[in-house]
Amino acid sequence: MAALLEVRNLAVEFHRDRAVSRAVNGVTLSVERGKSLGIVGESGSGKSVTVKAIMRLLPRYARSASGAVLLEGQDVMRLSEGRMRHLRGRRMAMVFQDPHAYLNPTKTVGSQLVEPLILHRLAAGAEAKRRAVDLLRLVGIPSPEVRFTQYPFEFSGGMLQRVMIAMALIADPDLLIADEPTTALDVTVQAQILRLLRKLKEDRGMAMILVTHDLVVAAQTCDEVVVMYGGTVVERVPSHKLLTASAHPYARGLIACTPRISNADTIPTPIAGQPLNLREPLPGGCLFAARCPDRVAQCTEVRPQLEDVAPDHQVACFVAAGAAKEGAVHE
Amino acid sequence: MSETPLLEASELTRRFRSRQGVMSAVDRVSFRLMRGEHLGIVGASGSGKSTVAKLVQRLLPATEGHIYYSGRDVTNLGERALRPLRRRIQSVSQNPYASLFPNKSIGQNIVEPMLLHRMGSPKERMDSAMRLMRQVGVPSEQFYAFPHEISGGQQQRIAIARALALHPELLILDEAVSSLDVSIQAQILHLLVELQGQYSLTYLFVSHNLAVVRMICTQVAVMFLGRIVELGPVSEIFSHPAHPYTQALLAAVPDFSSARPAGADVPQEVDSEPEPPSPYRLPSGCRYRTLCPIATQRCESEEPQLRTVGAGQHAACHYSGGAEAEPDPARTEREGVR
Amino acid sequence: MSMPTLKKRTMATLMWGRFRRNRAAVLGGAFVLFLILCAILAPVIAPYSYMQSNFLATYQSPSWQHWFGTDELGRDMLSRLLFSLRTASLIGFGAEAVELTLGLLVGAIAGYLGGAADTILMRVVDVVYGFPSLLFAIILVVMLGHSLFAILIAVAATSWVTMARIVRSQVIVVKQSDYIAAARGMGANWWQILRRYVLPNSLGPIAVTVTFGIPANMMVESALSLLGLGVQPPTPSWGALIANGEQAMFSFPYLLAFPAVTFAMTLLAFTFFGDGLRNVFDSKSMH
Amino acid sequence: MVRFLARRLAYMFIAFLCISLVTFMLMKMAPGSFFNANFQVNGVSAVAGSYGVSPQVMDALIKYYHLNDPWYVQWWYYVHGFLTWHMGTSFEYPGTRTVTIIDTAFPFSVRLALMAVATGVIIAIPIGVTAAMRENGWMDVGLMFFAMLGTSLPAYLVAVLLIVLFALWLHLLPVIGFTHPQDFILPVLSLALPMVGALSRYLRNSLIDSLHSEYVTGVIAKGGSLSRAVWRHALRNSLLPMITVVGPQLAGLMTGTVFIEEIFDLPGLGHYFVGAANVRDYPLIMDSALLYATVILAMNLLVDLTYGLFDPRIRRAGDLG
Repeated sequence: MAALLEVRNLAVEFHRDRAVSRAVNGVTLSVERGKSLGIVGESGSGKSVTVKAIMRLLPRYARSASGAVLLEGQDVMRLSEGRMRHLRGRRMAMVFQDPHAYLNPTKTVGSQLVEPLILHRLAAGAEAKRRAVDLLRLVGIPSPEVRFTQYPFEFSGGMLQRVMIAMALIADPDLLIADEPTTALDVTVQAQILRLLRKLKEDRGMAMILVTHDLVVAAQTCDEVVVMYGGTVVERVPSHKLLTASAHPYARGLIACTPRISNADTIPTPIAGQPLNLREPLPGGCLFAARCPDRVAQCTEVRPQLEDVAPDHQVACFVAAGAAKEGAVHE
Repeated sequence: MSETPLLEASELTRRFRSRQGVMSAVDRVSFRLMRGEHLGIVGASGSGKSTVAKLVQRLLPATEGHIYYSGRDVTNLGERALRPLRRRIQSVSQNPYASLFPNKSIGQNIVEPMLLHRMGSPKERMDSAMRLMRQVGVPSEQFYAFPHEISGGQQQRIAIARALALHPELLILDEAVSSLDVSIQAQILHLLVELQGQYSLTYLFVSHNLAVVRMICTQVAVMFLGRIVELGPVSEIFSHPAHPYTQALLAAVPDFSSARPAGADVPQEVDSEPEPPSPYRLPSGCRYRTLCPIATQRCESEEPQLRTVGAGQHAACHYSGGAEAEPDPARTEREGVR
Repeated sequence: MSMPTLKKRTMATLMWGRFRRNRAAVLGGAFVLFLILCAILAPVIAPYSYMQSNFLATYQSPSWQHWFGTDELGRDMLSRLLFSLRTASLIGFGAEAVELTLGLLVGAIAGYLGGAADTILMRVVDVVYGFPSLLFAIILVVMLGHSLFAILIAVAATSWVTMARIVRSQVIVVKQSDYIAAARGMGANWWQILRRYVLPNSLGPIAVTVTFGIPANMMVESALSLLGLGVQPPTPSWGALIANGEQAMFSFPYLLAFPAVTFAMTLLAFTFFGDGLRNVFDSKSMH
Repeated sequence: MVRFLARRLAYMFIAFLCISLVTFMLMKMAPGSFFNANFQVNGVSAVAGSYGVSPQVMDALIKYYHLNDPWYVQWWYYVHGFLTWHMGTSFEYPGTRTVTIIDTAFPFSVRLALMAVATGVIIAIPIGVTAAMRENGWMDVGLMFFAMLGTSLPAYLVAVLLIVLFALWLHLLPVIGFTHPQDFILPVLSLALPMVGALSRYLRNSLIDSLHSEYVTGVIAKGGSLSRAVWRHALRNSLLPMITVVGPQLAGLMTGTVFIEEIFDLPGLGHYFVGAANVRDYPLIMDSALLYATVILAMNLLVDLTYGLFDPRIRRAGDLG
């Protein structure tokens, strides 16, 4: 089955104040129709920049050095800005971390909610309002007619995030990208929003990308997960294997240091060292080599590429890939 | 119970007045914190947990109630009388960058509290600042780096080092690891455990992250809209939470054990978010009752008080644990009405 | 234990580094410095007396003897310009010093204490803010006489409220910041907090306001003298020179051009310098 | 909302009283008055003397102008006169009520100021928007350089420079006169250009802040264009704070016209005011000062009200209270 979205070797640099910051250094991933992909990583891993680059929402000082973003085979990085506008909101829509910041504070929620319909000439006036109100009801907002005329500041964070989700869905996109949609919310609300996202994805058969720093959230919400470090994908794994059978030392390290409520009597084992400084020239070999407990000589010389360790499971690590091959030979 | 608690809050209340009216950010909160114990305060945003931290640190005046430190009432001490006490209570806040002095280098930031309390000579102060830097894992060569030049994790280390410079007994950690990535968070948690042993510290740990509280603390207080709804030893509360709110809170935490197996469950219906009550217009009786799955008429008329429900475990619910747990006549009555 | 040799860095060095990159600001700053020197050294460097008339050399075009020409009384324009720079600087800096003192006092007290003190002081500021400032300056000069001191007071009388407002809002921002809470938690008393943390961290916007206030004061001074309400002749002032030049502009355009252009350049230099300062202190550029 | 308005109006009135009191005190404290300055200092007054004023007439005049009453009576006489719009007679122009002077001169100044503000805003908005949409491009840098020139030069200096350019070199526009529309071009431009500098810089910076803010990214993510984000969203939010800048600018212009009226010899109120101050024409000084103060206070109030009307947050809160 051909992927709906395919990203090949995407790289993004930021040039500012005569300094270069290498935010994304060769990301390859794909999502199929009706599937959901989680992108996890810590701050500075490039996960958020990657999805903003897919939507071409990066600020002007960002330079996409190389790579391709293919939406059903069409490279969106080569589209004119005018053609790109037809895709944004219509074929790919986005939900952001802080809904209060991503809505115009001086306009009613309703007027902003119908904007995609008007922009893409799908509906206007009463028809647009009817569809918006229906959608508000669908995402679980009580008395949607009243809510339609209210301003963003009259909503709680969780409520407003539902509005943002409705706004992303109103033009019926093929791909929904959610960038840390629950990070700013309380845990009880987070659980509700994640359930909502999963349900909407199933009902509408669209593809979804969920960006999060929380591995457990990704594992619970998505079909497949990619783990990012230093602007590269280090592992691509089916979500049911993420927490138990991940192969990359960084992914395993992340899992080990995630606090778990069920088994919290021991303090998690931290990953040694500091995160990569993307303002400095990148190391020649594996980006994680300096912090890696399994490092071998090869790691500091050659950058590992994603290799299959199992069907649907790829890792960019010499040691892990080697171990998998050995395992296969022994079998 | 003959030992004097290091910190005791008694019926502590803080009200804020605004355009919308008066609200109690903290409402009759009482707890005791023994030396060497670590109390975690958890709750959603707006539950008043950070206000409690500010109140016990005397950064905000309490509207009502008392704060005792080593048995001494410090609620109304003047700034001057408070000064020696401040040395013994230090804090680390959520946003290390905002709490470090922006016009001073990170080394000077650590020197600053010693300077204020006239500890040692300039040379001694600088030496101990460098020692602290190394202890929290920041190279002392970075003494003259400025807060905006180092990473968030490093900033938090410096904030901790600065708090330790006065050798406090009580360290208040207000969401101190919340803004950090997990790999850095784990490093800081290790550091906290290590320092606690070395300096024999007592922690008051405010956090919305229940898993982290479980790791660091011995006691936990769960807050909902300004009230403590459950209080007790971590082991008890996390294994069998008594209050419906605590139960909901624990159930919502994404956890490894509930990770989705392959080809997973699909939620059948979309639940709408029940709006928590406005702190300006609290419901009568129990303030959690509008969200509570087991609320009855009694909850509407009578505000539950904290009462013992297990070994050292207290909950403010009419129906948790103990003798009153069996169905109440009022409840059946309500169901009858429906 | 051995002390590693560390290179001491201060905030000032960081800021200078940032300021230096803004070429327009450096140029503006250099020009401001040059102007200050000229104003101080005017009696030494002026080739002629500013009041010595020479009826044999009236309306002379610029030449090697008189770089900027001479006026209707044969007075050397360069000398008069230098001395009017002196007048403008005295008023510009002097009035700014008054404004800064008053503004710091009122703004810091209102912002730091808050409550009733804040309400009362800010009501006073609001009232003064309602004053038609230029008219008020005119009344003051007419009533107090045309001495330098009277003009200085007239210029500063209403403009200090701008400073007071900026100081107040800055103090409030700083006061509410986490690091002040941290300082209180360390046991710093109010004086230590004010001196060690509030003031140093409020300095940026105040310095910027001062930099923009000085040319603004110069503008008021020259405007007053344009109306004939400035310092009394023969003491030269830009406004008077410009008014004078305007009358003869059709026949002797240099009489208007030199003072107008020097004045404009002075104001510009301050603006560019102030703009550079603002960029340095702008918290966003810190990251 | 009504309570807010009532409170603001009360403050405004108190401020008005304070201003009138201070102005009055200053006038009184100053050495010399219209009459004794003219009699005792100059011997024979140029103005009063020309009417052949005898001591008897002087007494009558002093009585007429309440000059021997206690100060607060005199003060109240001015304030009451102003508030009821029954103002007294000018000293310098005896027989002419200040109302008459104000009635002809003030609308002139107001018209000048309003034309300048309108011109300023109309020029500033496209400049600000253009610069913001090309942040740090050569267009932005160039426009902002000229805006900076505008902000750093006072109106009268701009006037002088414009005169040199248009009248002296190009012989395009008249310098003196106030009857034909083209007579107003230079005065209005002189007042408007410094304002264009300030406003366009302000607008550009505030627009850039908006353009960097998340909600503009939100609009783009929906499929909106940059210009839609600017015109439909960001500009609206930037105009709001710009009101706080325009208000004081307008108030400043009201007094700023003084210099322009002097340079172009226009019969505005500022022109009369300068004359009145020079000869201590108390009634005219008081009344025009009070008028200007009222305008400034009203302008400040208007700014606050507009702000409340535009910001839904304040508007909704107003509903509650």
